[in-house]
Amino acid sequence: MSPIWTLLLIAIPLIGALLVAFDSEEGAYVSAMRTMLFTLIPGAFMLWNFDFSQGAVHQGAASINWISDLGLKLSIGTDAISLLLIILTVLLGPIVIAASKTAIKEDRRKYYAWLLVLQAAMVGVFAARDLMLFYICFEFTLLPMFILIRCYGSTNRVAASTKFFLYTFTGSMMTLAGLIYVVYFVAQQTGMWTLDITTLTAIAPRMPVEHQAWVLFAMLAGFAVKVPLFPFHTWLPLAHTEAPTAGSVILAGVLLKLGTYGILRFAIPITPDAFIQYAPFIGVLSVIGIIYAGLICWVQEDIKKLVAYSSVSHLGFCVLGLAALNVSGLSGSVLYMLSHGLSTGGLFLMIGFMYERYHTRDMRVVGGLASKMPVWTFFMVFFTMASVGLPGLNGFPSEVLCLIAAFQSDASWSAAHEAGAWGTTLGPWFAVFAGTGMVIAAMYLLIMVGKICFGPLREPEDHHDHEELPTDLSRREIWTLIPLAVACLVFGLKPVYLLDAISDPINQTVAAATSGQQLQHPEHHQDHALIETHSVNNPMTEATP
Amino acid sequence: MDHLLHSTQLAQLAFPEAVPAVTMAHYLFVSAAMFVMGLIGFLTRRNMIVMFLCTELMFQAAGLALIAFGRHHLGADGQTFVIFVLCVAAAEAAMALALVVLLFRHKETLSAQAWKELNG
Amino acid sequence: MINTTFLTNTLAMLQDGHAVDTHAPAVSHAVSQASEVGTGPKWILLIIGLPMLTTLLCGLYAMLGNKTKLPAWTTVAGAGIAFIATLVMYMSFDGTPYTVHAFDWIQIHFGEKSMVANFSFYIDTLTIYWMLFVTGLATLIALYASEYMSHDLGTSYCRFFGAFGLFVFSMACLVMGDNLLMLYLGWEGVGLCSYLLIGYFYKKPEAVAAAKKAFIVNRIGDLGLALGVYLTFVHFGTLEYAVLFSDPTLLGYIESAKVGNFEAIPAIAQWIPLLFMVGAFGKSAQFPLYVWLPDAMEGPTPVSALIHAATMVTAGVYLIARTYPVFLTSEHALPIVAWVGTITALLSATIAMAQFDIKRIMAYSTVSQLGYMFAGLGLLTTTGAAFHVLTHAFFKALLFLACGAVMHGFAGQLDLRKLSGVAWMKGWGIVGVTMLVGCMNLAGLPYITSGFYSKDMILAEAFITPGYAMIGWILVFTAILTAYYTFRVYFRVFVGPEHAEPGDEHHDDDHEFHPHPPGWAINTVLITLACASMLAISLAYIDKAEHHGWAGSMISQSTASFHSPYAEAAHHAHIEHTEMHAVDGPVGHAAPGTVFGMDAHTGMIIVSGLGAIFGVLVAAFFHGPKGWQGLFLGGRTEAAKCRMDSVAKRFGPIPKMAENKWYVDEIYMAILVTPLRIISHIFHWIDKLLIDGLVNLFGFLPRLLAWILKPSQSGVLQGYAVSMAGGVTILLLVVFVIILQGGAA
Amino acid sequence: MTEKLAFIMPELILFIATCLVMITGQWPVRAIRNFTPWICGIALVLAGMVAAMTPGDPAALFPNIMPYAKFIIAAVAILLVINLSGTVDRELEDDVDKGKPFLPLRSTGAEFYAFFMFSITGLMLTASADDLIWLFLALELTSLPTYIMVAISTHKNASREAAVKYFFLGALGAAIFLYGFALIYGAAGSTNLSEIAVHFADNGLGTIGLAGVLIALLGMSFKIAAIPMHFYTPDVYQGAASPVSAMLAFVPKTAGFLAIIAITATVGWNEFGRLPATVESMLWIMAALTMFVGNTLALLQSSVKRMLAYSSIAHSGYMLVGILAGPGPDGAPFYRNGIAAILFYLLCYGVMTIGVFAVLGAIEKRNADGTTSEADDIEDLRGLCKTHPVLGWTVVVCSLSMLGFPPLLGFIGKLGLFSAGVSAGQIPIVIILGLNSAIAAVYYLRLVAVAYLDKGDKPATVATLSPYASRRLAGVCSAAGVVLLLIVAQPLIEGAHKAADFNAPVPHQTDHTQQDQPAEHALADHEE
Repeated sequence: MSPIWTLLLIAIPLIGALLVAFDSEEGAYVSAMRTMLFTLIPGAFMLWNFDFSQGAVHQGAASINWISDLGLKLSIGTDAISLLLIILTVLLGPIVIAASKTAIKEDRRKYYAWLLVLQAAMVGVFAARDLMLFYICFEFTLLPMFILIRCYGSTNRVAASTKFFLYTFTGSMMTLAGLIYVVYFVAQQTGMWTLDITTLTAIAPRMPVEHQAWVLFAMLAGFAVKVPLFPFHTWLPLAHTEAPTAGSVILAGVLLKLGTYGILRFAIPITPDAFIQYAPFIGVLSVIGIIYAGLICWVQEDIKKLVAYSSVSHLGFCVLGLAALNVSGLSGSVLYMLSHGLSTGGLFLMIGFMYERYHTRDMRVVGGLASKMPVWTFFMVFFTMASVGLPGLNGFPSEVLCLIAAFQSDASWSAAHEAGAWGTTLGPWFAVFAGTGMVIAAMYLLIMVGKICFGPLREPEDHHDHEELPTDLSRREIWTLIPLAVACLVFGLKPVYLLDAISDPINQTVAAATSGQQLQHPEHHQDHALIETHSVNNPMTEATP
Repeated sequence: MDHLLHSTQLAQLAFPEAVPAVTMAHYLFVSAAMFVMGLIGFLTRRNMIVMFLCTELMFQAAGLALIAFGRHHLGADGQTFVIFVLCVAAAEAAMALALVVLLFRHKETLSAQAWKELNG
Repeated sequence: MINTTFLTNTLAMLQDGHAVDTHAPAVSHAVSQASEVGTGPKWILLIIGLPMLTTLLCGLYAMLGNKTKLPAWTTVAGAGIAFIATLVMYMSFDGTPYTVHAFDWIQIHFGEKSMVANFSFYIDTLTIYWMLFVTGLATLIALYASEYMSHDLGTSYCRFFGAFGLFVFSMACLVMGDNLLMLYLGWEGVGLCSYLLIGYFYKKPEAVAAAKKAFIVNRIGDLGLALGVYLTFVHFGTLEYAVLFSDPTLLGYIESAKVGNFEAIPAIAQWIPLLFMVGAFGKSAQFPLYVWLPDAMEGPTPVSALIHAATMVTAGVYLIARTYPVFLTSEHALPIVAWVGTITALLSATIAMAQFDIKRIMAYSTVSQLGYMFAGLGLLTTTGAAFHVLTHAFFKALLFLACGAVMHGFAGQLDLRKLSGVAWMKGWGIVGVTMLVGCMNLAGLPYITSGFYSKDMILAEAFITPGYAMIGWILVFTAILTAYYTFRVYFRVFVGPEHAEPGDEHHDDDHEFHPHPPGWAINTVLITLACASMLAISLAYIDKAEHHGWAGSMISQSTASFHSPYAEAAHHAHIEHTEMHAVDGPVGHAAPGTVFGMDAHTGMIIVSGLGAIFGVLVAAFFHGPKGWQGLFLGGRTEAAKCRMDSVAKRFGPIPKMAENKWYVDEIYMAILVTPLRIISHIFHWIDKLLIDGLVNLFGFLPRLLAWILKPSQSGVLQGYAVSMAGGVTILLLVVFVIILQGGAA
Repeated sequence: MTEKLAFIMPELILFIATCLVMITGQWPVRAIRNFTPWICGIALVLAGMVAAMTPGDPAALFPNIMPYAKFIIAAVAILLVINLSGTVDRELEDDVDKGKPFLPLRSTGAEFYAFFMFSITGLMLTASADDLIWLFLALELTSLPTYIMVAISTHKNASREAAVKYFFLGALGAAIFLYGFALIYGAAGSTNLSEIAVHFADNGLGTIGLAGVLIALLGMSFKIAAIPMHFYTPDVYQGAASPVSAMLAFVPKTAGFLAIIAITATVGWNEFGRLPATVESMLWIMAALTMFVGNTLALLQSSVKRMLAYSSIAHSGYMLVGILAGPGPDGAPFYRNGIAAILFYLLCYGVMTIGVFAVLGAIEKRNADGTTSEADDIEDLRGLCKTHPVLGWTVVVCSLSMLGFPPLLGFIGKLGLFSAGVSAGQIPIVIILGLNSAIAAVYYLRLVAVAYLDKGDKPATVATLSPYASRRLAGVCSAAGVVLLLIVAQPLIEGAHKAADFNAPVPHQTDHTQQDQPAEHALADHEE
């Protein structure tokens, strides 16, 4: 696969952003839409040309030296996982643009331009093969989102945007320090200051485990805030409720995944031993998050806040799967990264459409819309069910895999004593408690649907029909939703496509990460010279038991 | 401290006819005292001219130390340095007086306290 | 630079390292799949596909704004063809189970192992048995609904039949799926459909609440099922029945279970059935998770008949029957099942006695009958349970549909105090007769009803299996109560002086009320079902190869069959000691229990037969009208008054409590929901104040520091000078302190 | 001695230009007066080019620091000149336009530019200082002119107050580090930095030497506006005209850091790349406190100039991390070399900060009574991207860069400091640096938000362009620099790396005998 497609995916939105910025206020929407649709072409080509039999190989690799003294390269390349995430991003692009057509009334150029820039940055994050390039894109996504919330959010937007920016920025400064330490360590080992992720992940695990622990915490400081993992989640409901619809969709769809992606791509391969050591801790946090956030959802009156908290709860499963650190777990959570974006993104779209018509998100004021907006209700129920984790829709396979992973990670529970031969030791209780999340999710989501869709019709007193929009969903809005709905169905009925695609990289990650398990010798805790000798007779290959 | 004590003996060897009590340490003490006096004056006095004089005092304290050390090391560097210090001090004096005049024209007072609009 | 060379080696090794480990498993999995079950013809997929197709078509109709009965006919056709296909499947079944592969669903491979859950179907006699009545009843009830729902043609009509088709599809997946995840898919799918159909009248808050309750309570059960499924995979390493039931580990467990040596079985394995059980309790409305079913009657009657009486609620029975081998490995699972079933049966029967809403009465009777089935399962007679499922499906559907007809005719009137002598009204004859048939079956009148035979199998088993006699007696008592409340309904509503007050459901077409008797569709369905439930008797006799008749033979060919050593013993009159020991069973010795010295079956025929008749007579005495209609016992002259009214007073508050379902809902509300909600509120505030508060506090610290530092910028020259000099001094002091500490320069 | 002239060629060029400027600045002919800034500019360009070509001094502790340091000084100084031009004599020139005769006595242009050039010359001399005396003179030459420039930059009392504070406290600071120099000389017996270094390497710092070094460093903390001598900064920056503030942000800071590098170099970093515990601990405390004080106090400011003043304090704190990290072992790569990081960061900081100051100078606040006054309050920047997009975007880009937002120049600079700190094992201070970047984000984001994002409830008093087109040019140039220097970052960093290679003093073996030499001399004198 040639790198040109990836480059185009980054370049087209940027160029488009410029065009939009200098376009007329009215033409902004059209040209932004055009750009996003253009990006579908390279996206499709990537998908088409990608050799899934070599899923673990980073294909379409390209690299330009930028600042060699700092090891900075502009190097890109995608393996199956990043490819799928890129595709998700590209898919969401046109959708969010379409969703903003009537919602955004003034300052359209700025809005669409930054949306496009954000698109490019997100693709960059997933495509980056250079640590700093990753970090740069990772950080850069903050700015457009900050602007979207700050300028186009609702009443409390200033506080929300500031909190969002500062919280995540603070976290990622720690991450930067941690990553630089890793690079420095590798430089000591290999004598070259490289930011190439492959090299880093190959050498870095030689760190003594307590250094790994520090690095792990430093990385988590950034990634856990981004996910967000309990108790670092408080920025999310605020940001989600204040953000414009498109913002919420992107936030839920892609930006949150940067955190889990970071854990998958950096925390696990770079500090495997520490990760295995602290996995129960991470698992506990995620389980608490699942239940805690779920229960909070139950008492929300603001429907958008409810969905926001629900995605905190859902991503708990995702992190739990990562913490299990076995194949099913990682597959599950990668699947979750993909599917959560669709279902929750869909819910945010639904809410956005309702908000445009009623200008309130309070379920005490508005409700029983089924009689007035049947189509809207249909999609609402659909996406709710998807996010409840109904089998046959996208939420289910990932949830199952994450929970099974938690069980599996305790070897003693298998008759053959091999199912859990890999991974950390979370054990069944994690799965049991996380499982209650299913019930809670059903509870709050159905209550939400019951209030907002069913029962007698409730509308705000001063409600009058929207001047441009019909009572029920307009054709454009329906076409905005259909791709998501279809994707939900496909993911639900044929997750095997995705699972096969990501199987190689995930097996490799797990193998590499867990090969160190039996190598936790005391001399690991001594200075570099010893590690040197030690890690030479520590090939990463005796991985798969 | 070792080579300091050592050097006091040297000083005595150098000037047997000089007052035996006057040693390197004394010079340093005097210069330090001057410096501190200058500092205290600078901190306590309000009159800008006096304050400037205090800074001069501190400069000269340093100068004294330089000379003492120069003599101790029997090199010309110290003295040379002092010449330059004096020049600079003179330059500063010129500048200071100009500045003080300028300020006095605007506030009819020499008190440094008069200038505190900018704060926070 | 040894490091770099090492690096390259490492990377190289990494590459082929993974190349080895990922491509192997697919093969090994294929091998395990191919073992001992054949693959079947693809046309079987029709049974799954057609209902889905009808759903899609209904959706299409809705989009096109169809206003005719087309959706109904589509659904009837779809379900009908599915039924025929099932029949063909039954005819062509040669005794060896086989799987039909639709498409891959979930597969992950790690190391040598792999997790496979495909969208494919496992056909054996148990599946066929279930599918036969599921599709059959679906067809009939769709036909019935075509008329019953006729008053809201249009989108809602499409919505109804769309959900209907989706239900049949999910039920088919549940029953036919070849792995536990498929079962789970169907399981959740039927849950969804029941949610959608209970909430069909979405403008009624009660309907919405009931739907929500149904789904959520079911989800609690589902959690159990889900965990069970995961645990099965983690423990046995597979999800597919074909592999699971031939898994040597499992077989080993069963052997040791047969000889009562449960220590040999790891506790984890014994947990699996307990978790499945929870799921079954949820779906089949067993105590303590039964509360959703009565409320579910908010849905349209056909729904209640199909989903909440005949098919979906029997999914729990199916689950246990399907995974019976797993259940055998647990020391406690089956006894618990038996007892829970019994308690449920009794409890709901008592509630049913005190209800006035005839549909509710039927709902509680359903719960009660399901209790019987669970007791049967727990008593090691899957046959009995399965047979009762079948007969119950017929007569309970019949009863519901008859009640539905009444409801439909009298504008939603369901209160048995406000209706009387319906059978004598013009055009209601068929309803009256078929209702009678249904009641007789439910009451289990001896010899003439199929309900009697199926119930008898269970009761008898209770006495045959030692240690369960208590259950037996409770169930017999329950049978009497059942007969009573069933005929209470019949005597009150269908015979006696003609009287009818309209209900509150006025349709747009008729503003002044006139009862409109059922049309041809409803009548046909009622008659068919009546005949079916009578003919079902024969199933107990034909195919005597099994001593439990056709049902028995069907079950015994499937994995659900477990020949209870006692049943065996009871069957062969003469027992030799060798055999006795050969058939040592879970409870130890294989001496079949007896009733009054008689062999249990005969004993039960007498006891339960008499009990049923007694119950009917009591009902007649208290509720029956004067004259022959009341079997010359009753004395009711007008609709609302009967002997019971005065008697009930004697019991003080008890009838009231029974009428209020023993306040179980309230208790749940008090001890579960309210506390949880309070906790949620607490969490909400913790989140607002504590966690977010901490975040804001950290955000505030710099500002605080700034406020502390601000005075240092006083703007006074001397002030600055002092601070500078002070700072210099302090720093110097600090450093010299450090020197004194010994950190010398 | 004459070969040293080769090193100070750029300074000589600047000096000649200075003399020219003194004349042309007073010239009665308008055109020639207006040509004055051009002379400065051309001289700086020449100086820069010459500097780039000047050889290194192998004897010095940092043999190659001169060319690079002088080059970036010249480069930034050009920006400063563009920004400064036309700052003074505004009323006078207006009168001349009205037909009044040109009064040389009233004009301050000549002094202003001359002083500026002197200051830059001093700065360059600081870079080439290899001797305490030289260093002292260079530092004074750098700062003395700035006192006057502050005073005459505007006709408001604010500038005068700024000047008085700056001058007196500056004198205090100078006195302090002079005393430090004296002690160093006393301890080492030489004013030549290399020899001092050798001496310290041979027989330790000793109490006097230590005291000297510490006091000198503390005194110089005035120049870089670091704890404990930062107090003057906000007042002075606010009082002076914004172009002068911009100059103050760069020139004395650079001088200070060059001096600090020189002084710490005499103490030297040990084989683990650490300073002596005492010096290290003091610098550590200074760095940490400086960051926190600067960033936190900046949060409270509504005056942009004050805010930038505090941010410049904070940036000094950041750069001190580089000093702590030190140049690393011999031939250490860039990522390990804190000094290189500082040199590069100075360039980045100069460019970024001048951008914002230039914009401040380029707009004016229209008061209620129709008069205009210098824009200072953050509200004056509101909606700048709408009214004057170019200036607005300059503010946005430069403040994002100062916030260290990737991938802008500030981020690359900070990256250098981060990696140097981490690889020198200074993890805690690096984490503090990270935290402070986060704190700083608050007020930089305020700048961005005001200029670009927030509408504001009431229609803000729209800022008008000030008559100095040159300042707009300066702003745009620095904004462009922030972006474009990314492309050429590699050569710049290479330069910085080359400039910062440290030849550690080689201890003499025979020194212990040498120590007694003075004694023998003394005896000899005595016997004569």
